[in-house]
Amino acid sequence: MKKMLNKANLYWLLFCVGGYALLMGLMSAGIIDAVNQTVIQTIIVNIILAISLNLIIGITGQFSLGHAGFMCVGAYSAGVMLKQIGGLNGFFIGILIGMVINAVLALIVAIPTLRLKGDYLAIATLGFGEIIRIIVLNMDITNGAAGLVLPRVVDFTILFVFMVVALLIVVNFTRSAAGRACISIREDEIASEAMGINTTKYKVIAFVIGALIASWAGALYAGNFYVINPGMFTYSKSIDILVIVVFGGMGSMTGSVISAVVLGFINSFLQSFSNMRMIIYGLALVMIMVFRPSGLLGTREFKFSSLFKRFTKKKEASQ
Amino acid sequence: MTVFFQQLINGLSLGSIYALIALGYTMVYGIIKLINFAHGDIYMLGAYFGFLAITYLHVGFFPAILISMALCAILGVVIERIAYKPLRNATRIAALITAIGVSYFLEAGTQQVMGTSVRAFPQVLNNQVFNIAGLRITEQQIYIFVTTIVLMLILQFIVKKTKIGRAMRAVSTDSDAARLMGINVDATISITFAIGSALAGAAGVLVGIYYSSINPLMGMLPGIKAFIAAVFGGIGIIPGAMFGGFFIGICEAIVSGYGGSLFKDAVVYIILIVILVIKPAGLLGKNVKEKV
Amino acid sequence: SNDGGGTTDEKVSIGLHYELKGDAADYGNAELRGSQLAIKLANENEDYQFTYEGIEYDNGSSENEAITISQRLISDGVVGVIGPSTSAPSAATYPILNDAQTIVVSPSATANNQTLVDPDDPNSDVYEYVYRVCFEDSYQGAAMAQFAVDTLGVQKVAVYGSVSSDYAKGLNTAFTEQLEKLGGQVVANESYQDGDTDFSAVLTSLASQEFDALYIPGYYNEAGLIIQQARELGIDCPIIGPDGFDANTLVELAGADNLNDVYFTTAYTTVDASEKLQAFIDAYTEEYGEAPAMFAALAFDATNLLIEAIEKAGTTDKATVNETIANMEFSGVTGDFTFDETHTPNKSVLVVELVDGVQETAVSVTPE
Amino acid sequence: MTILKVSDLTRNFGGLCAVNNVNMEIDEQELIGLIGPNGAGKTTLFNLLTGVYEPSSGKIELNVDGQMKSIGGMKPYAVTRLGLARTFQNIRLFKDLSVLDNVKIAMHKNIKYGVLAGIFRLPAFYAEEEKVEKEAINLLKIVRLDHKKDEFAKNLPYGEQRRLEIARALATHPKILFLDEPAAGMNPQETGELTALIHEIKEKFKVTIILIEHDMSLVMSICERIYVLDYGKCIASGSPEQIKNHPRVIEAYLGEEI
Amino acid sequence: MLEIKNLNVYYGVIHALKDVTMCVNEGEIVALIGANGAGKTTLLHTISGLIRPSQGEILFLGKNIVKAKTRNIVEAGITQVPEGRRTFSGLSVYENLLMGAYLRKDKAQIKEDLEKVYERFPILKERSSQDASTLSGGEQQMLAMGRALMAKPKILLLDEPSMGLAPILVKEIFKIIEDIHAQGTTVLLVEQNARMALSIADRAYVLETGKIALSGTGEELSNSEEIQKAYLGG
Ligand SMILES: Nc1ncnc2c1ncn2[C@@H]1O[C@H](COP(=O)(O)OP(=O)(O)OP(=O)(O)O)[C@@H](O)[C@H]1O
Ligand SMILES: Nc1ncnc2c1ncn2[C@@H]1O[C@H](COP(=O)(O)OP(=O)(O)OP(=O)(O)O)[C@@H](O)[C@H]1O
Ligand SMILES: [Mg+2]
Ligand SMILES: [Mg+2]
Repeated sequence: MKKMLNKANLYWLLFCVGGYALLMGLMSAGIIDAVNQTVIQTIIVNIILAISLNLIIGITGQFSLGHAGFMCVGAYSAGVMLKQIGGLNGFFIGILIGMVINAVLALIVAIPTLRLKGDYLAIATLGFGEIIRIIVLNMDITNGAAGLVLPRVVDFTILFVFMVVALLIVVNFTRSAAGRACISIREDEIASEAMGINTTKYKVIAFVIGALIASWAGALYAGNFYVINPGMFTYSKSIDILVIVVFGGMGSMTGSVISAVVLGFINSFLQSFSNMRMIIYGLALVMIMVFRPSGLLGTREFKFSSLFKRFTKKKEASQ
Repeated sequence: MTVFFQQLINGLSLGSIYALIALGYTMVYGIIKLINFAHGDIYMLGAYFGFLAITYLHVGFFPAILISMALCAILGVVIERIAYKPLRNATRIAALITAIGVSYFLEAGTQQVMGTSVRAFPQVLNNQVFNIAGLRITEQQIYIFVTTIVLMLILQFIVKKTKIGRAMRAVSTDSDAARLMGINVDATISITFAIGSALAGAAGVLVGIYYSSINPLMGMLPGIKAFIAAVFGGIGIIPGAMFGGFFIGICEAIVSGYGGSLFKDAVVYIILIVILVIKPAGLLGKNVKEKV
Repeated sequence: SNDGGGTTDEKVSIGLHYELKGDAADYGNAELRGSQLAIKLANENEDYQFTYEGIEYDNGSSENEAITISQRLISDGVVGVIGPSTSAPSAATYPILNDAQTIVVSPSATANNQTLVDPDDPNSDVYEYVYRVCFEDSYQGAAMAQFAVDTLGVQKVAVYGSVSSDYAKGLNTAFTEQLEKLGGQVVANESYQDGDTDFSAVLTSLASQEFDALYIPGYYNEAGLIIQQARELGIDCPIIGPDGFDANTLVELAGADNLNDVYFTTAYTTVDASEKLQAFIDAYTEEYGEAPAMFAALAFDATNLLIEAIEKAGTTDKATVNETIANMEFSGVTGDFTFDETHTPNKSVLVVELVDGVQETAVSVTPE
Repeated sequence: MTILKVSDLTRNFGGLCAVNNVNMEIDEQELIGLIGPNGAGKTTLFNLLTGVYEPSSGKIELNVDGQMKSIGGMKPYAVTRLGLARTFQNIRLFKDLSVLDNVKIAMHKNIKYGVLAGIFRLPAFYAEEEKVEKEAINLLKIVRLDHKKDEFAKNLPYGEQRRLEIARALATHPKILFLDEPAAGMNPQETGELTALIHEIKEKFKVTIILIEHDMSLVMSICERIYVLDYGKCIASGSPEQIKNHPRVIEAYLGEEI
Repeated sequence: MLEIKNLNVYYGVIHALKDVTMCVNEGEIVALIGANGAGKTTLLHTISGLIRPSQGEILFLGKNIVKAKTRNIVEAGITQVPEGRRTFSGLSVYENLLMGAYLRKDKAQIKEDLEKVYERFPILKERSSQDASTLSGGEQQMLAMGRALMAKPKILLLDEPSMGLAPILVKEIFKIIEDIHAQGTTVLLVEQNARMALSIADRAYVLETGKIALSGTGEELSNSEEIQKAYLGG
């Protein structure tokens, strides 16, 4: 128990609770307006997506372009249950169903395709994501291309809690023996196997955890943003998530968080440029990557301790 | 049975288009291992360059295609210098993100400059229809098919048999060692991009003529299909890209020709996955286990 | 200062919330022009008391963006919003604008029950502040079936529609239902994706089947190519479609020669143009150098509807303006109409025939 | 007691027979040298023994708790779990990870908490992690790298990387340790240090060691027995003295004088 | 022929070469020895223009080449056989050899030189159509040397040519180096195998953590006690 309350964990706990209280306060005081509230909601969903993909791509080194498919399953499970049962009950039942479906699907994809490497894996997973979407597009219960129009049942608190839980799971996972195994697969699969690590097993575990968390993101999206349709879950969505991950720094969870925040606000800021928006966004992506090729944080994590170190160093220097 | 063969022809001509785009794509990939997501958009711009040349300069088919190829080559080189070169020592996935940025920029930029609407491509090639044994083949289909094969052969020749092709391959395996041989690595990569992009330009014009319709987002779908075709055939392998393109085209045609149009993409993906599981390096790829 | 024809200095803001980039950009941009023209003309109108200003945003054809843009528009203090063009962003937009009691007039969100809080439940409440000036998919789908059976004498129909849009899906369902009700039959149901350009495989297989008409629920970008390829493959039966056919692009893509025996449902036609319509066409052509198509006309009407209501109410108070709209009799370039209880216009459906690519006749059809 | 037995092992690559009917029998705690010209198939033999390649034919048996168990064609991780560990001819460290993490990863098979315990930070997690850290540092001390535990592996000089690879292999608790050209690229002095280290490891961990090396000063000074491969075939085996004077070995490998 | 003056090279903050001054005269074999990480490869890379020094001069035949591009340096007559061979996989042996003559335009002459290389390394002729990556280590080393010879260098820079080779091949490689030298090519040889290197070198330098620590004739250094202890394991 004592060990759990070490300094770093305490800082993060404070940061989460403090962050929540602060955002809540600013929202109810109206200092964060409706637009920015929506931006924050989008960012939270993107954070969950990004860290779940980061676990697969950044930590385990498996290039997957099918993440939108898992999000799609999560969104539709929650959406259909919201329609059938309604309310938060329906929503949570939907999440559970989504997780079950995704776990099964992830296993079905992972076991044969994770033998593939690099771009071959990317294409196989992309194809898989598209297959999910096409199935959803052709089902009755999902209402086909028209999609589902849904009531908003999710609030900021639910979003925040899911985000924190997702972060905890992913971060704790990466800092355990299993996470180290995944990282070693990314670094050198042959050496990793020679060190006694069942690489297939850990790839599958990472893939399944990623898929499950992605399904939360889908559900939260459905419960928060009024409408879902298959057109939202094409491979371009997978690529959007990939952009967040790479931009933040592959393998860096705090990087993904910061990147989702930065890109979310850049996007929101660009809205006032009306139809120049996408042009500027494209240029911005190029520029950012050219100047920071390994992403905002590289593979490093943002650490309070290093911040303090830097801070105290500066102080010392100034004294 | 006639219908089946007709569908085969339909598929082959659709596949030729995927193949045409995939050729340039796979070549660039083969040399610098970059997934050039903007390749489809260069193809789109190729179509627009051809369109503008025909509409405003009133040129015919061949000048139009040459103009388009030249402009696309320049564009490809410029993009490479600005967006990809600074990332040569970064991870491949970082370069992929810039490629996506370039793609957004080209798409939105073209929407801005040329308008968002579909343009009808001027018909500068006549299109005679041949009926052979009950099968319908158009002159344009033959054009596209033959162009694809010829370009594949030319590319293969350039990469495998010429000095510049050897330099390209040398750069792709070890750029520092290539430098020690006196190879100008930057120039070699630029030439690779120029050739790949010029091919995309040619594809753009041919497709414009074939379907008589172009729009700023026309590169998205074929771009991704070309990527799939390239992977399917064994990425970096030039004939592989062609076969991959043919395969996808024929698959789509047969599936939708026999009532499965709703699921045509799903079927293509399923076959793709199955084949990759059996042959993890693609159809023509050699499954070399890394030597340790 | 008084730079327009308005009589007060008060600038009234109208939100123009469109798909300017992305998949649906073609429709959004056409509508943006229609709206801009309406605002320009209103500001030149001496009789109007207010000066209007359009606040433009691009939702990039994304539902998620549509939400923040709606919120921006609310905080920008608009009286009403015109847009979005397509159904999905619209569905994400309405609850927000409606909650903020901001009027929405949609030019082209045609999905069935789109203006209801729960579109799956026909008995659910209507959004109090949401209107549209286009008719519902089911309405024109049914009308086309009616026309096909009654006028064209069609029994067997092949349907080749888009899978990517709810528009096509709604049309298809309504068309099939009505056709079967009238004793006809859908003998083949095929689909394409928006953005496809090669339709030869499906058309080849259709060419070997027997049917009396080909129904293409979808937009002109693909329909134009389908018609061209179908005609080349020797499918020479009547080709029928929805208002998505209405654009010059259709003629450019299909080729005028191939556009014979082609019929589509619409609310907007240049056949026997009224004075009002002609004035719009002239003004639009002068402004943008090309003739307007349906989307521009619908947006023009939607914008004018809001402006007229504000003028008529004489105030920018949103509740008052809203009440005015609900009871208004509007006369626009896409017809004269009032709103029913679902805030959808009571408009008659016209079926237009194309001869050599030119709109030749327009007859009014009401589904039974 | 025999710990590893190889019978009639063969591996073909296309038309090339890289390992051809090789037989070996190795006792517990022996120190074996494997030499032969470039391309003779030494590394390939290692790859077969450690599961990287599947044998085309032949048998590999490992003594597991007193029983001879066939391990040919097993996955590398499974082989490692049974007690075989290796280093690579071309260094394959986890370059972008810290020295300490490199060792910790290799201790994977002995970690006794599951994925869920890791995610939910159950007490088992903390207890095991502490143990792992301690042992890892101990291992680093043995190869004299403990002062560099937080350095990225790629930033170590070449010789230290080689030592780290050995530490990493030891972390899997091997019964047999395979070293592929551990002294390549080292100068004579460094090679001398390495020789001492290998001795030390053998004594301390009671492991069997099989090493490939072209540096005869190392091979001849520490190996108890030597096998010589040429064109995939085992052309000689025996004590260093016997090998040094074996005419076929001199002809194919050593050259006239040594 | 090659003169290096006060050369300083940094990798970020690492000071890899510190004020290195040395020279190679025409017709010499000069050996450069030193421990791992001493900066030997760095020096060769700097000469070939792959790395830019922060300070110092490199004069080749009297011309400063510090700022020249690699291909101009190659053209001027400096060719390197890089550490670890680095033959081009995916290219056949024949194609690899042609890459060596990349900057040359004299087709007939190239063909003649190709025959000469084949004569020197008969095994390469046997394997001429085989993918270079499938060669054994020793064959790859010969290929790398053959490739460099195809450039017709005035001076050949060799980076640890004996690394990872069987003893019999080590001897052979050194014989070949002497042979190439005998036919008029100047050689700068970087080696870990100090004994062999010193035995064929006219002169030698010892590099220690980026600095030239010692220099002298091959014989002088072989007999120096310091060297004996540190590099010859004696
Ligand atoms: N994966 C592979 N595919 C094809 N050929 C291979 C493969 N691995 C090894 N070979 C070939 O097998 C032969 C033996 O190679 P191996 O690496 O075992 O040699 P080695 O004895 O370790 O030589 P060295 O001392 O140079 O390392 C070589 O000819 C090599 O080219
Ligand atoms: N790209 C690089 N980035 C940072 N440091 C480097 C880089 N390359 C080399 N170094 C460092 O510079 C120093 C000199 O390295 P160099 O490779 O020149 O040594 P060397 O004498 O050739 O060693 P070896 O005998 O191992 O080949 C070493 O400390 C090395 O770690
Ligand atoms: Mg070996
Ligand atoms: Mg070196």
